[in-house]
Order: sequence, then structure tokens, then C-alpha cells
Amino acid sequence: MAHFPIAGLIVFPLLGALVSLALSKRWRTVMSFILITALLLNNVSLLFQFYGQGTFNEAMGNWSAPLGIELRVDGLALIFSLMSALVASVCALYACVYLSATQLKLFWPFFWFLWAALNSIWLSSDLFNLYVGLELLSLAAVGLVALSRDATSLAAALRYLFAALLGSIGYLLGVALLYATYGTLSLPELSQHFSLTLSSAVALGFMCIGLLMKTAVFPMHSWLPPAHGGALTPVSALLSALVIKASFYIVLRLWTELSLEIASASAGMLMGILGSAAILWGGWMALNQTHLKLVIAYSTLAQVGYFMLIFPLLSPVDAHASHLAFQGGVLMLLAHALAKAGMFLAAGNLLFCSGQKDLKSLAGLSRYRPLNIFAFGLAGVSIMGLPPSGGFNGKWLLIQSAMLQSQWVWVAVIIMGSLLSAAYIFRVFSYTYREVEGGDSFKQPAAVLEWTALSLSVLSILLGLASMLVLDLLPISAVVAQ
Amino acid sequence: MSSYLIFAYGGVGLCGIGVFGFILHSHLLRRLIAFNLLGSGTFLILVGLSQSGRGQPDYIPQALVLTGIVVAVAATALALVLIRRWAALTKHATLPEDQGPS
Amino acid sequence: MSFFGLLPLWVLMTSFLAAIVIFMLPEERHGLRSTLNLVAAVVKIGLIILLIRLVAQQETPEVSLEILPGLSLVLRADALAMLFAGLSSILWLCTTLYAIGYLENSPNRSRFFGYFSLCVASTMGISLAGNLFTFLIFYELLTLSTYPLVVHRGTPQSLKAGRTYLAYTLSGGVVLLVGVALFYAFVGDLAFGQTSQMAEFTETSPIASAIIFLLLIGGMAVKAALFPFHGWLPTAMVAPAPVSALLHAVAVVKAGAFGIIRVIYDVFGIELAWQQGYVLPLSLLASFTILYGSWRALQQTDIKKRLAFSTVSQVSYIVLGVTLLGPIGTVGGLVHLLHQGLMKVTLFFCAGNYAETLGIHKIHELNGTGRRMPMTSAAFTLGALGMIGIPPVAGFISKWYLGTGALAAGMDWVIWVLIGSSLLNAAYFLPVLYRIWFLPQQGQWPHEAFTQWRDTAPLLLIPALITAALSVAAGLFAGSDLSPLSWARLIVIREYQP
Amino acid sequence: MTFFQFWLFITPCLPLILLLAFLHPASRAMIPYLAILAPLPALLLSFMPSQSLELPSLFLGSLWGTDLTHKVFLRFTSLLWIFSACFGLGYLKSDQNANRFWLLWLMTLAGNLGLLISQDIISFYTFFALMTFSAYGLVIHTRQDNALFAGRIYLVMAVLGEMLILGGLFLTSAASAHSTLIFAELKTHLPQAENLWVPLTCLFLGFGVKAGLPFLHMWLPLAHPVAPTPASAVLSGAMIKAGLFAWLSILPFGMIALPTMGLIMILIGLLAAFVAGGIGLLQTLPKAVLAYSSISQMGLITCALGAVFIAPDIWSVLLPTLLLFAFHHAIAKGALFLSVGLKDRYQGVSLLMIEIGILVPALSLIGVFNSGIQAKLALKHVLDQDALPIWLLPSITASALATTLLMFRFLSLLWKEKSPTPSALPLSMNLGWGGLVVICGLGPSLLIPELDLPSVLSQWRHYPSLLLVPGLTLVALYFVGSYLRFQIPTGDIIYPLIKIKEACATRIDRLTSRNALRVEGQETKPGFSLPTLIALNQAERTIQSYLSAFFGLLTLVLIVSLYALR
Repeated sequence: MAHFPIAGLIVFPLLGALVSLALSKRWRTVMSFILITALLLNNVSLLFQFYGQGTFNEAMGNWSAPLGIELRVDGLALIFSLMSALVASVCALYACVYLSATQLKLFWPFFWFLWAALNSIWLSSDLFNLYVGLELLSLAAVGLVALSRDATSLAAALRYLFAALLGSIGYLLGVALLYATYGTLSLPELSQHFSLTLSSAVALGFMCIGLLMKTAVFPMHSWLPPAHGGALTPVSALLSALVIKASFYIVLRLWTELSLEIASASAGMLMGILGSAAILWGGWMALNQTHLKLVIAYSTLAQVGYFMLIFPLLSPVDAHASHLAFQGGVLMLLAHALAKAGMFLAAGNLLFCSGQKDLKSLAGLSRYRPLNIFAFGLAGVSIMGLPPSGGFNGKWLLIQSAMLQSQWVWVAVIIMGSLLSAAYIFRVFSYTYREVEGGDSFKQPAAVLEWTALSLSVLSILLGLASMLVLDLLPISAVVAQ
Repeated sequence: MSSYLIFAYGGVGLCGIGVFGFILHSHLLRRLIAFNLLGSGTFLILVGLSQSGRGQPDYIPQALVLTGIVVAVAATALALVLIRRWAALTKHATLPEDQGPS
Repeated sequence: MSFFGLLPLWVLMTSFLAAIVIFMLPEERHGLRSTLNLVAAVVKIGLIILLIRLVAQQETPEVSLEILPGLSLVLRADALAMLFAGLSSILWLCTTLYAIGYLENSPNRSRFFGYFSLCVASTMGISLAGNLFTFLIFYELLTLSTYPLVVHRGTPQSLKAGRTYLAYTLSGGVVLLVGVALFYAFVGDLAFGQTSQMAEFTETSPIASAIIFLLLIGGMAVKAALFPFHGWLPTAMVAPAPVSALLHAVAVVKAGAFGIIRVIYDVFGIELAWQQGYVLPLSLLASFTILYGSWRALQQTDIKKRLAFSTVSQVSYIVLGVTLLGPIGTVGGLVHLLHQGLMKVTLFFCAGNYAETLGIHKIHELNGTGRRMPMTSAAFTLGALGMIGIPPVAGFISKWYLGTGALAAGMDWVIWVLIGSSLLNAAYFLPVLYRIWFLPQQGQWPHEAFTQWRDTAPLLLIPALITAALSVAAGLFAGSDLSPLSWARLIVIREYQP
Repeated sequence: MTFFQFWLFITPCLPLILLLAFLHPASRAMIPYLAILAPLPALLLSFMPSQSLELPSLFLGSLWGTDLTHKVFLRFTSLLWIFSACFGLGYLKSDQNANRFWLLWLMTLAGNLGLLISQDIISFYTFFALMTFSAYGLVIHTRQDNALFAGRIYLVMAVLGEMLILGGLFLTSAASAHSTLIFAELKTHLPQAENLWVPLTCLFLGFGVKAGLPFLHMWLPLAHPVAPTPASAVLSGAMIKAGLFAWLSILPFGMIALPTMGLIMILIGLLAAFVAGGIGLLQTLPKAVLAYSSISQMGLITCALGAVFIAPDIWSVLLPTLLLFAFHHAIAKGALFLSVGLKDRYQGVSLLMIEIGILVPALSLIGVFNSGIQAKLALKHVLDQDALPIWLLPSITASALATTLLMFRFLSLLWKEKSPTPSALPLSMNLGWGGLVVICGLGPSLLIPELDLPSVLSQWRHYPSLLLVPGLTLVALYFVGSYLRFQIPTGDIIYPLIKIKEACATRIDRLTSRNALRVEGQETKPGFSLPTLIALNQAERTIQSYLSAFFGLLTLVLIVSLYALR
């Protein structure tokens, strides 16, 4: 099988953006799906290439760094690229049916830009390229949030925009400071020279704050629930599943490549504390929402907290435990992407049926749309971290790692978080089981909508059984080799 | 102290103003301008700081800032569209939480 | 891998696939769904019989899949697994039959039967689990798949019960999770039965080992409804009768009890657990629960509530049995797992029949039902007598082994617990039987249905009669080679003489 | 399986198989006749040679079989059941609920026959339970308040007894290191048990409930008068003997000397023999008088068994004597019970015939006629040992006083209460009653030749000594009889016991009234419930609310202790 070049991952989406702006309605859709297929194939071919030769680089247009853009495919990048391809294509399929023609017209360009930005973030090993990717991502995401064009979503979009811009600036500031210190922006080079000084600490601090703001980590999260909860369903799914992962991915990259766990233990601890706060606060807030999509949005907030627990668990002392934590974190990210997208899509269908946003309007739906509830439930299983699911496996590895390092606090936090998430998921569930008078005036969603939701949910469960396939891609060297 | 550093400090000053404006003002356009100031300040810092240590001009930051400006313009454009639409829909130039009890 | 090697997987899949297909079927396809369900149940029994024959020939078919580094999903059919799997498969068939009759003309059947099959699939998984991790997975899955069944009616009451149920079982699940995680972190990925490494670990760090034991048992105790974790069980009684039957007789409580057996025998090893002094507190707790459950049952006025507290008491017999050091008590505990299942499921079927046919929910309404519904009442009587421990119903056999096992273990006080509990059982079951058979009917039945039948609808009656007959047969022919008792003996022989 | 073994197998199963006749209305009418036939195989079995049958699949591996003891018990039991059923055929002719009576009758019969051929404890216990619980239905057959009350007492005591038995069996099995379940083998192991008195006491008392030991006897005089007459006959004649049979089967008589235990048993037996006579004298119901007489007679047997524990050597001679005594008592008592049924239905028969007929078993029971003489003499002969307390023999002789009083009282009550407008005596009742009387008159030497009894006539020299006590009693009664005006309620000590229970209940209720569990309505209160000791509902709610705290604490403990570990 001839290999598509890495660049395809970025070129195809950009092409898609152009095409969708230029072509007529029908051709737009057809071309989009042709391109989606191409992207999927591209990803698969990269996967095989990776199996063949391991990590590899490619300079776009043969312009090498520092001025040119060099792309790198390693296990982590590949996992995320695959994940985004999967989720994005399913969401696109969903959107095609779910959105109105006008909405769809605006949706496609933003969608393609979003995907391009995502791929560029996964594949870049250069801090500035990452910045560009981030910025493009934010703009596309803001555009998507505003897609429904009513006042609420506009407000959410504006809030999101400002938060994203602030985050980008923070990140850029950090990049500037780092460049000033080390004179390079390429991560591999940086990792060779890096040492923790005051200036680099300040620089990294700025970067992290910016990125965490975009990820909506606990104290900087207030933009997220309205944006994710207020957006159109496929958009919510994309945002929750993929967009926040991008900024977090950069933090993870920085942390592992610069070996920050060796440099500073207290930084990891701080991240852990933020994460714990996010888990508990997000869970608690999710439990108290009355709107279905807000519940899910707050659940995202809590889930982000779990990702943050990777950092305190990366330890310079215990390589095995660190590796477990890293694996666990990646699994959590992946499982969350699949499950949360599935959950949002299923929730969108439920809201479509009842025509209202309120949890109370769900009464009787479990009878009317059992398949949909099942999809929601499967996604919920992964979110709660009940076995067998990707979410459970991730959580398991994190707990194992914490136990091996005797960091019992995180165990307790994870456990409490699981209980909270179980509580809010089952709360939603119990609403669907209520029997009320005249609860049968539902609209019926198209079959595609239900099946797409189900497919993602099922994938999040299957991930629990096939975690080894994913983990095999992760190089042990990513963390432990140093 | 090299002259480049002046740019950098200027950039820091711009950033300060930007942050100040961002926090203080609730009018959306003002916020957008504050953000632009922040962005410009950061670019200045990037260029200024990185030129300071070396003998010849470093072309890389220049290229980066150029890209950055393009991105910032795009962001500003998008923000303007959104703000216009918001104002048209709600007859307000501020977000709901900034509108006060009225 | 050969067909026989993959048998454990097929056994699991029969109900799992049935669940999936049922979810896909439209609500109106009742006939197809029922057929499918029954066929799956029959196929499963066939497969289980094949498996049992394999296991009896000293083979242990095993399927495993590594899902995380150092963590594999193992389905393995050993003798103990087949005890529980056999029970579940038989009762699945009976309960499915019953549920088809019970839910005739009621809504949400697709949902109900789907989750029902899923629930059985998880029970199968629990029984076939080859290591703690696999056990944990199916244990949690069981929680998930039973919740929709508990809240099936959708009334505020049942939703509240569902909440209580979840609060208990999920908390229990989490405690178990911590225990299992600790086990894997410090001891390793061990299959059930590899107890020697646990013994080494216990020698080096006794406190950690004790904590692991505490957490594992604590997690299981919630589902096994040991005092003080029994609160969910009576509350969950709002569920439809087939669910109560399944929950109480097979799936949930038995899963807990079965887990306790696994932990004591196949994770720690009974000798080790005794030496470390882990087991005695457990048997004390079980004894207390036996008496407490019976005592509380005495005070209930609702039939299903009384049965629920009776379950609390009876399941602790199993726990008590397996905590007795020595083969006889273990046989008692193991065989009671099966016997109690058969008898309790009969009782719940009958309670459901009373409720469906005559609208009877309270004990004082039962007066004179023996004349109106003689067959149901006869089945109920057999179940109740078995619970008291009156031969020839199977309950006596368990009780006999428990008593003699306690004496063999040198724990003489246990027989007074057994006797006290039997007295209490008699005190709360005999008046019910008295009302059924010896008191005249008082006024109209609260809500009479199925007037075209002499007793009640055949689909409701037949399963109750089958299970009643089975529980008598299990006691009457306990000495035969095909009886549950012989199988329990086989397990114990393999357990004690490796 | 040989023919005999098959016969053995069919004996207890036949009544259960006959239950199938209830399935069809046509065959349902045949039931009473089938009930008469049902014990026939048992009767025939008792004349067949001893044999045994292993049933490894049944229960925990069963052994059924007969030896001398079994055969004697089987013989009188089956005779009693046959003739009582015959009597019942007429007795229940107009009873609308006769069907359910016969249903329970057959089940009780199956239990009774089954336990008599069981050689292992599990089968025995099973049949014993079947008999006990089915007989409950016979007791409360009339559904009147006094019957229900008696039934409740019967059931409570029966369940208590079952539990004591179960405990005793557990301990017995432990004594054999759980190696066997066969009576004969267990018996040999039992003396090695630690704390031998615990299993012995459990078994003695547990079966003592059936055998009407004093203080465990209350159900007996309550249940017998309220049950239909044929049921009373088998209850008192056959089922009481099941308790004795159990004692004989499992207690290690003749293998071990336990003087204290023996002495206690003797004292208990004498207490029963005398005091039951006194109480029975003050009864107003003929059947109650007979019930107390049964208690009194079983007291004598208890006495004799106690003697074996003091002097184990006498066992080989005592056993045939006891079998004779049991046989004699069962038949005589059965005949007497059936004669109670005649007090309302003697039209068309000569009253003289009836009076003579009633006198046969009565005199026999006192010990001045036929089988009574043989039994009494044999007993005294065996107990004439130096090892035994010297007051034992005179006491037994004197116990005829109690029996005489009771028989006198019974006959006078029967005479006083005979109906002024009698109805006709059906043939079947005639046959049933007459049959038992004839058997009583024929005497055991004809019916149980296996025991090699000396003929009645050869012992004529001892007659005067037997006549002495009854004679003196009658004389005394003539003078003081008219002063006996007060009564003791049937069931004697059950009433103070109920008083005590109620007093405790109110006391405890008062103590805890604030928190007492509220049960909606009187109706819903479970029949056997004791008062609520603690407010459990309250407690449970508290426990539930603290449950989350518990889990938190558990996690905390885990964390702290693992920190401490490192």
C-alpha cells in the first residue's frame, strides 16, 4: 500500500475548507465525504507506516525547520489523529442530517478548519506552529459555537472567543520568553537544552496558564458550560471531544518532552490539585443542573480534571508507575473523546425528540427511544469509569500508578469523582424512566442520528477491551527513557 | 541595555494596558481593542527579546510575528462579526453578566 | 481455538447477543422476542451442560484477553464457576418464561427483556470470571444492567428505590475497585486459585493484606446484603416480580456471596484466611445478619418485603458456610447458593402470582388463597418449608451441612444460630401458610384477574411449579450423582485436595 | 431389588401415591376407602422377615429397613391407622371438609410409616417432619377457636421440638466425626461425644415433645379433644409412640451408664405418671382425660428408660417389655379414643355391648386385664433390680392409682355426657371401634409372637397384687369423690406461660413504647411476633444515612494505614 504523506492530514482539510466555500450545496457535501474518506485512509496508511518504521518526520514542501514546517508522527500524535478522524467523521455524518441547509453551509468550512487545526497541533513539534494551530482551532470553534445564531449562543461564542484569545496570548507570551532564552522553538531541540531557570519557569507558567484556560481547567472554566451546552449538538460533540484536548495535548507534550516532572515536583502537585478541584466541582455542578446538555458540559469539566492527574503521577523515581500514569491518561483522553461525543450526540437526539432542553422533558423517553438511551448509557459507562470501558481502563491505570507511588490522595479523588459522575449520569437516566401523563408527543429522529451516537458509544466501550492496541502505539520512551 | 529591549519593554507596557482594558471594560469593542493591544504587545516582546542577545537580526521572530499578525487580524474580524450580530440581536454592546442589574 | 475451548465465551455470548438483538427489535415484535429469548436460554442450558461435562472430566476451558499491561480478562470454567452458572442458566429460563407471562400487555417490554438478558450475561460473566479483575468488570456491569430493571415501572417510588440501590451498589463497587486495584498493584495479576503468592505477600506485609481482604469483602458485602449493607434489598422490592425473583434469587445477592466465596477460597485460600483471623469476624457478621434478617422479616407486613428480609438472612447462610474451616461447612455454603436460589425464586414467583392474579400485596390479604390458587399456594408452601429447613425440601440439606460443618470446624455456637434462625423462619413463614390454607377468604380479592384460569395464567404458574419441583428434587435426591450437592462436593474435593 | 425390598419401599410411598386420587372427582369419592387400605402394606411388612434397602440417591444416602423394634411399631401403628380410618369413614360422612381431612390423613400416615422404617437420621427427620406438620391440619380440622388455639400451641411446640432434635442430630453426627448417618452406627459413636449430656438432652427433650414429657406436654391435652376422633386416636396411639421410637433408635441405651441422667428421667417419668393423673381427674372432657392418661403412661415408659441409664445390663430384657407396653398402650388408647365417638351414636346397638367393649381397653390400661397385665408384670419384673432405687418399683405399682382414677373419671364422664338423642351408629364406625377392642382383647401374645411372651394365665399368682392398688383407689374414690369440685383447665401450665409472655410483652412495650414499631392495624400483626425490642426502623434509617460516612471512613482508614505501612 502506497503511503499518503503526512502532509495529507493537513492539506486535505484545508482543501475541504476551500471546496466547501466554493462549491454548490450538493457537491459540497459529496466532496466533503470524499475528503473525509481520504483522510481516514490517510490515517490508516500512516498507522501502517508507523507499524513499519516507528516515529518519522516530514518537512512540508521540503522546507526544513526552523522556517519550514516540519511534521512528526509518533505514537501519541497518531493516536490523537486517529481519534479526531474518527470523531470528526462521525460528527460530520451526524451534522449532515441534523443541521439545516443554512447551518450546514456555515458548518462545513468551520469544520474543515477545525480539523486542519487539530491535525496540525497533533503533528507539530514546533511551539510556534502549535500557536498557529491553536489560534485557528479557537477561531473555528468559536465560529461553530455561534452557528445557531441566536443570542445565547452568540454570547457563549463571544465569551469563548475572549477566553480563547486570552489563552492564546498567554501561550504566545510564554513562547516568546522561551525563544528569548533558548533561541529555538522546536521541541526536540528545546528538550536538549532545557533547564529550569526562573525565566523558563515564568515562560512555561504563561504557556500553561494560557493552555489550561483553553482546556477549561477548574478556576478558568466558566466559559465552557455555556459554550458547550449552548452550541448545536454536533458542535458540542466536536468541542467537548476534540477541541479542549488540543490545548491539553500541548501541555502534555511540553511536560513529557521537557521532562518537567524531573524539574519540579511541586508543579505536578499543583496541577493535580487543580485537577482534583475540577473533578469534584465539575461533578457537583453536573449533579445540580437542570438542562441535559449542561450536565454533559459540566461532566467534561470534571473529566478534564482526571487528565490533570497525569502530572503529579509522572515521577522521576518510579519509571514503571509513571508509565502507567501516562498510559492511563492517554486512555482517559481517548475514551473521553469517544464517550463524550457519543453522549452529546445521544443527548442531542433526546432533546430533538422532546423539543425541550429540560431534564424533566426526558420523562418517558426510555420507552420511546430505547436505542438512544442505550447509546447514552454506554457512553455514561465510560464516563463513570465502570468496566468494561476505555474510561475504566484509564482510571484503573491511574489508580494503579497512584497506588504504586503511595499517592493515596489521588486514589481518593478518583474514587469520589467516579461516585459523583455515577450520580449525575444515573440522575439523567432516572429522568428518562419517569412515567408521566401524555409523554408520548415526541418527534422521531432520523435513524442515522441514533446509529452515529451509538457507534461512538460502542467504540468507547470496545476501547476497554482493545486498550492494548492503543497502548502498543505509545512508546515507552515517551516518558521513561530519560 | 540594547535598543531591542526597549521594544520588549514597550511590548510589556502595551500588554499591561491591554490586560487593564480587558478587565476594566465591558463594552465588547473596547475589549476587542484591548485584546489587540495585548497581542501587539506580545509580538513586540517576541521580536524585541529575541533580537537582544545576538549580533545580527534574527529573521525567525520576524516571520513568526508576521504570521501572528495575520492570525490576530483574522481573530479580530471574527470577533467583529460576532459583536455586530450580538448588538443587532440584543441591542446591547456588553455581555449579559456585565450589564448590571438593570 | 476449538469450539470447546471457547465454550465459556459462547455461554456468555448467548445472553449477551440475545440482549443486543432484543434492543434492536421494535417494541411490537413480542412473539419474535419471546422466541428468541427462550431459544437463547435453552441454548445456554445446553452449552452449560456441555461445559459441566468437560469440567467434570478435570478440564478447565479458558478464554483470555489482555486488555491492559498486566491485566487480562479471563473467562474460565472451573467447578465452582459451573455451580453458579448452572443455577443462573436454569433460572434464566424459568424467569424468562415467567416474565413473558407477567409482562403480557404491559409497555416497555423491549427495554425490559434487553436489560434482563444483559443482567444474565453479567451474572454469567461473574460466574466464569477467572480472576479478580474480570470479576470486577462483570460485577459492575451487573449493577448497571439491573438498575433499569429496578426502576422499570418509572413511578417516583421505584425511581427512589433505584437511587438507593445505586447508592449502595456503586459505593460497594468502588470499595471493591480499590481493593482489586490494591491487589493488582501489590500482589499482581493472579488467576483465581493461585493462592500461594498471596500467602507470601501476607507474610511480608500482613496489614496491607488485611486491608485488601477488608476492601474486597466490604465491596462484596453490599451486594450480598450483609448487615449493615442490606438496606437496598427491601427497597428494591418495588421492581416487577420477575426482577425481584432474579435479583434476589440469582443475580445480585448471589453475585456478592459468590464473590465472597471466590475471595476467601481462590484469592486468599481458606487456610490462610483463617490463620490470619480474617474469617471469624466475617462468620460472626454473617451469623448476626442471619438472625437480624429473620427478625426483621418477622415484622414486615408486605409479602415481598418479608421475602426480601428473608433473603438477607438466607444469603448469609452461604457466607457463613464458606467461612467455616473444613470441607463440610463449605459444601453447605456452596450448595445453599443453589438451593436458596431455587427456593427463593419460587417464593417470588408465587408472590408475583398473588399480586397479578388477585392483587394481593399484604400478608393479611392472603387469607384463603389456598382454595382459589391451590397450585401456586402449594409451590409457595414448598418454598417456605424449604426456607425453614424442613426436609425433604432442599433447604434442609444446606442446613444440615452447615450445622455439621460448624461442629467439624469446632464452632459449636453456629448451630444455635441456625436453630434460632430456623425458629424465626418458622415464625414468619408458618403464619403465612396458615393464612393461605386454613383461614377462609375475607371479602373480595383486591383486584382479581385471569378469571378464565382455575389458578393463574399458565405462563406464571409453570415456572413456579418447575422451580418448586426442582427445589424438592434437589433435597430429595441430594445423594444422587446429578444433584447440586454432589457438584458442591466435587468442588470442595478439588479445593481441599489440589 | 428383591420383592421384600420393593415392599419396604412401597410402604411409606403408597399413601403419597394415593394422593393422586384427589386429581379426579370420581376417584376423590374413593379416598376414605383408600385411606383404610393405605396402611395395609405396612401391616404385611411387619410380618415379613427383617430386611434393609439402601437408597444412595435419596437425601444424603438413605437406609431403610426393619428389625424387631420396627416391626412391632409398624404392626400396632398400621392396625391403629386401619381401624381409625375405618371409624373415620363413618365419622366424617357428613363433614363437608372431609376431603381435606383425608388429604392430611394420608400425608400424616406416610410420615408415620416412613419414620418407622427409616434407619438413617435424615429420612427419619424428614418423615418425622412430614408427620408433625401434616398432623397440624388434622388438629385444627374443625376450625373452631379452641381448635385453632390448640393448633397454634401444637405448632409452636412442634417447631421447638424439631429444632431441639436438629441440634441434637448435629451434635450426634459430630460425635461420629460426620462419618455416618445410620442410627445403629451413630448409637455406638454417641457415648464418645464431648459434653455427652448436650446431645442427649436435646434429643431427649426434642422427641419428648412428641412423647408428652411433662412441661413439654401442653399441646397434648389441648390438641386431642379438639381433633376429630379418629385423628385423636392415631395422635395418641401412634404418633406419641413416634417419640418413643426415636428415643429407642438413637439414645445409646444399654451402652453406657449415666446414673444422674437416669435418675432425672425416672423422676420426670414418675412426675408425669402421678401428676398427670391428678390433673386429668379434674378435666371435664373425656378426650382430655385420655390425653392426660397418655402422658401418665408415657411417664412410666420414661421411668423405665431412665432405669436403663442406671443399670445398662437390663436393656436386652427391657426392650421387649417396652415394645409390649407400647403395643398395649397404643391399641388400648386408640380403642378408648374411638369409644368417645360412641357417646353420641349408639342407637341400634346394645348399650351393654358398648359398655363391655369400652371396659376392655379401660381395664387393660389399668393393668388388670389381658395385655395390661402382661405389660405391667413384665415391666415390674425387669425393673426388679438391686442397682435401681428401691422406691422405684413401689412407685410404679402405685402409679396404677393414677390410671385407675383417670379411667374412672373417663368412664363416668362418658356416661354422664352420653347423648339423650343418639343417632345411628354406622357400620364402618362399628367396625373400626370393634376391631380395636377385639385386638385389645386378643392380647399381644397372639399378635406379636416374636416377643416370646409368657402366657397370661401362667402368671395368675400375681393378679392380686395388681388388683390391690386399683381396688383401694376405687374405695377411696367412693368416699372422697364427691368433694372433688374444682377444675384445672386443659393444657394446665400453658396458661401461666401465656400470662408470663403477655406480661413480659406489655412490660417491654411500655419500656420502649416511644420507639415501638407501629404496625398498621391489628390484622397485619404477624401471629407469632414478639414485641419490638428496639426501634429497628429508626435504627436502620440512621444506619443508612451514615453509610456514606462509613465509606468515607473506610477510604480514610485505608489511606492512613498505608501511609503508616511505608
